[in-house]
Parts: sequence; C-alpha cells; structure tokens
Amino acid sequence: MKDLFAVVMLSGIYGLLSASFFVTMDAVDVAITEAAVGAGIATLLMLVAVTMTGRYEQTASHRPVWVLVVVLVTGGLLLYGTLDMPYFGSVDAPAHLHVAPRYINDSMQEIGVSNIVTSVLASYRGFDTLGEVVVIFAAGIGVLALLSVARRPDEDAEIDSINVSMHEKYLILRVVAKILIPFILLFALYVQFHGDYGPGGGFQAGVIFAAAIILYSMLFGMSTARRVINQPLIQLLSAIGVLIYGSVGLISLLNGGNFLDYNLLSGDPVAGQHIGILLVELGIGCTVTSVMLIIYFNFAGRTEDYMRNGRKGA
Amino acid sequence: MDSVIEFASALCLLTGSFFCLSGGIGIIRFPDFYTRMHAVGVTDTLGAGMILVGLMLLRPESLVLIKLIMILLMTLFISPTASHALAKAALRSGCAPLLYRKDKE
Amino acid sequence: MLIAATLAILVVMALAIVRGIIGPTLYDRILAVNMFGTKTVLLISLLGFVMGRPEFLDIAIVYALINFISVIGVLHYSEYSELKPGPGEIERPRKES
Amino acid sequence: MFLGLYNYWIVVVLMMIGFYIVIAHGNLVKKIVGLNIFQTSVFIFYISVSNIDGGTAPILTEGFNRYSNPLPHVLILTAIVVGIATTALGLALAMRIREAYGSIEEEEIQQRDNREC
Repeated sequence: MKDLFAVVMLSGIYGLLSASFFVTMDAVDVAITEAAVGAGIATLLMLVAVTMTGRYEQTASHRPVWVLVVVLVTGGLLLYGTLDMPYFGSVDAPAHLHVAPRYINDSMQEIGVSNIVTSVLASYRGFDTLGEVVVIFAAGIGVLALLSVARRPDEDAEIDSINVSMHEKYLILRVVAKILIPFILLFALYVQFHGDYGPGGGFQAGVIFAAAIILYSMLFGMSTARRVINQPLIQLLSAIGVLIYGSVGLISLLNGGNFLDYNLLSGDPVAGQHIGILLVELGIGCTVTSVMLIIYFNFAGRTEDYMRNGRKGA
Repeated sequence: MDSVIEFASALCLLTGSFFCLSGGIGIIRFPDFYTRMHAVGVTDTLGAGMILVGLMLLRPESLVLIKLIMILLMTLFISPTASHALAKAALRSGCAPLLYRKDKE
Repeated sequence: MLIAATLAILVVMALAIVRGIIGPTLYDRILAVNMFGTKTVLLISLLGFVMGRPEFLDIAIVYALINFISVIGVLHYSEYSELKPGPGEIERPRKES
Repeated sequence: MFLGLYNYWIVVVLMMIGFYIVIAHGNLVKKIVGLNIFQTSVFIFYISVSNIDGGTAPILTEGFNRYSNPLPHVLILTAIVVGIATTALGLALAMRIREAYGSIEEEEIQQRDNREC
C-alpha cells in the first residue's frame, strides 16, 4: 500500500484487534494499556507524522529478492525453534514453575493487593519499573530536544480569530466534548486509584488522562490548549514523577531497609506496602501523562507551524 | 421469573446481533460513502444498545450494571457524534454523494 | 446466546476490516475504524460475560472513549491542508517538493 | 501433534511481516509501522506464554484458584508504554529528517548525502 494514511488506519485496527486478543488471553491490564496506547495515541502520533512527512510513499525502484530470502530463512529457523517450546496453555511450562506461584500465592499476605499485576509491577519488581519510567522520561526529553520550537506567546486577537473559525466547524463536537472531557478525566483518576483491585494503574491512567487533554487541544485549538496547560509545568511534572518514585525508594533506604522496600514506610508492613504502591503509581501517572503531553504538543505544534509557514510561502 | 428475564435478554442479544450484522452487510454492499455511513451509523447505535441491554438483564448486580449503563450512555453520545463529524468532514473535502453526482451528469 | 452474539460481532468485525482494506476513499477507512471500535467495545463486554468475570468492563469503557478520541483526531488531521484526497481518490505516488 | 504450538507460529508470521517491512520499504514512517508490528508480535508471544488452560485473569477473587502468570503481563504492560514513547522518538526523528532533507525515502537521503560529500 502506497497511501500511508491507509496504512495508519489499518494499524489502528491492528491495535484494536491485538487488544481484544489480550482480553481473551486473560491479560486485562495489558489489554487496557494497549487499548489506550495502541489504538489511540499511537495512531494519532503516526497521523501527525504522516501529515508532516507527506502522504504517499514512493514506489521502491526494486524489490530485492534477497530480502524475502532473509525473512523466509529467519522465519523458518524460528519455526524450527518453536518445536521445542511447551504447548500453548500447558500448566507445567517452565515459565509457570519458578517465581509465578510465589507471586500468586503470597502476594495477598505480603502486599494485601488483589491485583497481582499491580503488586508485581510496583512492589516485587519496583526497580524494573523505575527503569521503565526513566526510559519514558528520557524519550520525552528526546522528543523535546528534537522538536521543540521557541515560540512567542500567541496574541489574544489571534487566538480569538482561530477560536471563532473553529467554533463554527466543530460546534457539535465541542458540545459533546465538553460533556465527555470531565468524565474522561474522572475515569482516568478511577483507573489510577482502582488499580489495586481491578485492571488499571499509573501507566494506563496517565495515557487516558493525556488522551482527554489531547481531545481538548484538537477541538479548541493548540494555542488555547497551550494557554490552559502550561508547558514548563508539564516538563516539570514529568521530572517530578520520576522524583516521587525515586524518593519513595530513598525514604525506605533511610528507614533502614533496601531500596524500594515499602514494608518500612509504616509500622504495619501491609499498610506500608499500600502507601508505597500508591505513591509509586502516582509518580508513574505523573510522568506518563506529562511525557505523552510533551510528545503530542511538540508534534502538533511543529505541524501547525509547518502548515502556517507553508501556506504563507505558497 | 428467571426464565422470563433470560428469554428477554436472549431476545435483546439476538436482535442486537441482527442489527450489527445488517450494518456489517451494509458497509460492504452499499454503493457510496454516505450510504455506507448511514448503514453503520444507524445500526451501530441500536445494535450496541440492544446488546448492552441484553447484558444488563443477565447480571443485575450493582457495579457491573453501572458500568454497562455508562458504556450505553457513552455509545449513545459518541456514535452519532462521530458519524456527524465524519459526514461533515467528508462533505467539506468535496466528496459528493452519489445521487448528487448523478443529477449533475 | 452469548456465544452467538460474539460470533455475530466477530463476523461484523471481519466485514469492517474488508471495508478498511478496499475502501476507495479515506473516509471509508475512517468509517471502518470507527465501526471496528464500537464492535470491539461490544466484543469485550460480551467476552467478559462469556469468561464469567464481567468485572473487567473498564476496558470497554476505555475503548469507547479512546475510539472517539482517535476518530476525532483522524478527522482533524485529515482536514489539514494539502492532504485532502480528491473524489474517487486516485492512487498514484506523488513527487514531494 | 504440533497443533498445540500454533500460537508461536502466529507470532513468527507476524514478526516476519514486520521484519520484511523494515528491510524492504524505504519510507521511514513505514519502517516505524513495521517495527510496531514486530513489537506487537513480541507482546503476543509473552502474553500467550503466560496463558494457562482454565486459568483466569490474575486478579484474586473468590471462586477461582488458577490464575494465568502475572509476570509477563507486568513486563508487557511497561513495554507497551515504553514502546509508544520510543515510537514517538522515532517519528520525531523522521519529521526532523524530512525538514532537513525534504524527503523520508531512504534512497533519496542517501543520494543527497553522497552528493554533499
């Protein structure tokens, strides 16, 4: 397919499809993440990129046969490798025999959280997750470094004129969005704090929260959104999220335990775990929200400038 | 009493699936974009509504019921709005309906 | 009955994918994505009941919301400037200046 | 006999589709889409490994005593979010390349580089 727009649309469908697959595989937490990320944000970002870089792919002048050969050989070898793998769904596969039973059996006593995924994510493997959060933070910084433009603050008159022209175009959408956006924000908070008992947690909530603000900025114009959501504040928040996470670890270190050992945060180990998980998820939520917003605002801001300048030039 | 509710929910599910299927056939068979959108837009709302009502009848518990009602409300909000936005965008981009094109010729 | 409804939804999803692949204009594809999204919401609600754990309807709610946002986003960006497709949508590679 | 392995076959097929797109297509955005497909195949691999016959989602409730393995879920959950962040970084790079070179086709970029040297 040469039309990249169509490619992006189909990849959106692919995201939806893989998320329903995750539901059938009992991975509800993963499904909720993929729903928010794969179907929503990824499609949007790709669209922005396609808008910027041109819609049509040029025909490749040659389709080398060796590519197909390499792919087929690798695929064949991988297929050969799967013959030794345990059968799909088998109970005694090696993956299920080592740490997993411990997580499943002991997490209720040790952590007191019914969603095992959350307890593994935030507590047993908290250090891993810290690493992931730092990676996300670093990616946000990278996008900022690549795409940020120094811009003068937009003048009121300009914003008003954009606003009026958009008002006419998006009237019905705006009314519906005004009803929906508070609801989405509320729902994001629910996902954030209900993560201990149902599917959800900081990562998912962060993405949903960001999605609500992205909806706002699409319907009310980038300049208005930039005024509502202060850019330096977001950049600060993304750092603060990592900081919260790290300092929870440091506090437990100061209390005489290991790094990220929440048992010592309170007199009662289970209560300590609760506090620790809550704080850590809060940190994750902050970072993910603000990094997603940084990414989107820089992508969209760049595109907007490009379009404006292009029109002036033409 | 239970069997009545069960029957009602089965009926709702069946009609819902029927509407969804007819929408699916419509999106394939209809000749141009606007008619396809009509097929989808109309059946989506009704079919989804019927299926959700059928599910509600199956599990009249508090939390599940509330979530289903929320999904239903959102479908009722979102589906027509999305159709409206889509039609408007298509019309704006100069994609004329088939009948209009025929009239002109 | 749940199984029957699930199967019906799966068939409809397959039809939507077909439209997404062949759809001549851009808007057909967006329509297919939109329809696919609604059907996914239904599928997930149904699957929750089929698997006997209907507590996971949160995912369906997230879907409904995100689907709306992505459709609006797609429309927003498809309206941007030069990318408008012509009626009939001639598929030919275009030299970028 | 080998039918119990079909999940791995699906993963391998998807992975190879992604791999093919990454190698064979010159357009940078399309390469990123290919990478995404590759990435999702890995997700599907992990999730299908974690599934257990008769198991249910790893959220403890009364009445269930066999849960699927929560560890791969955790790994993939974070991987998805990290994946979108890195994808965004890649797209940002593509946009910058487009601004600098006026094209995101691999060969044109190569030609321009050669001319400038």
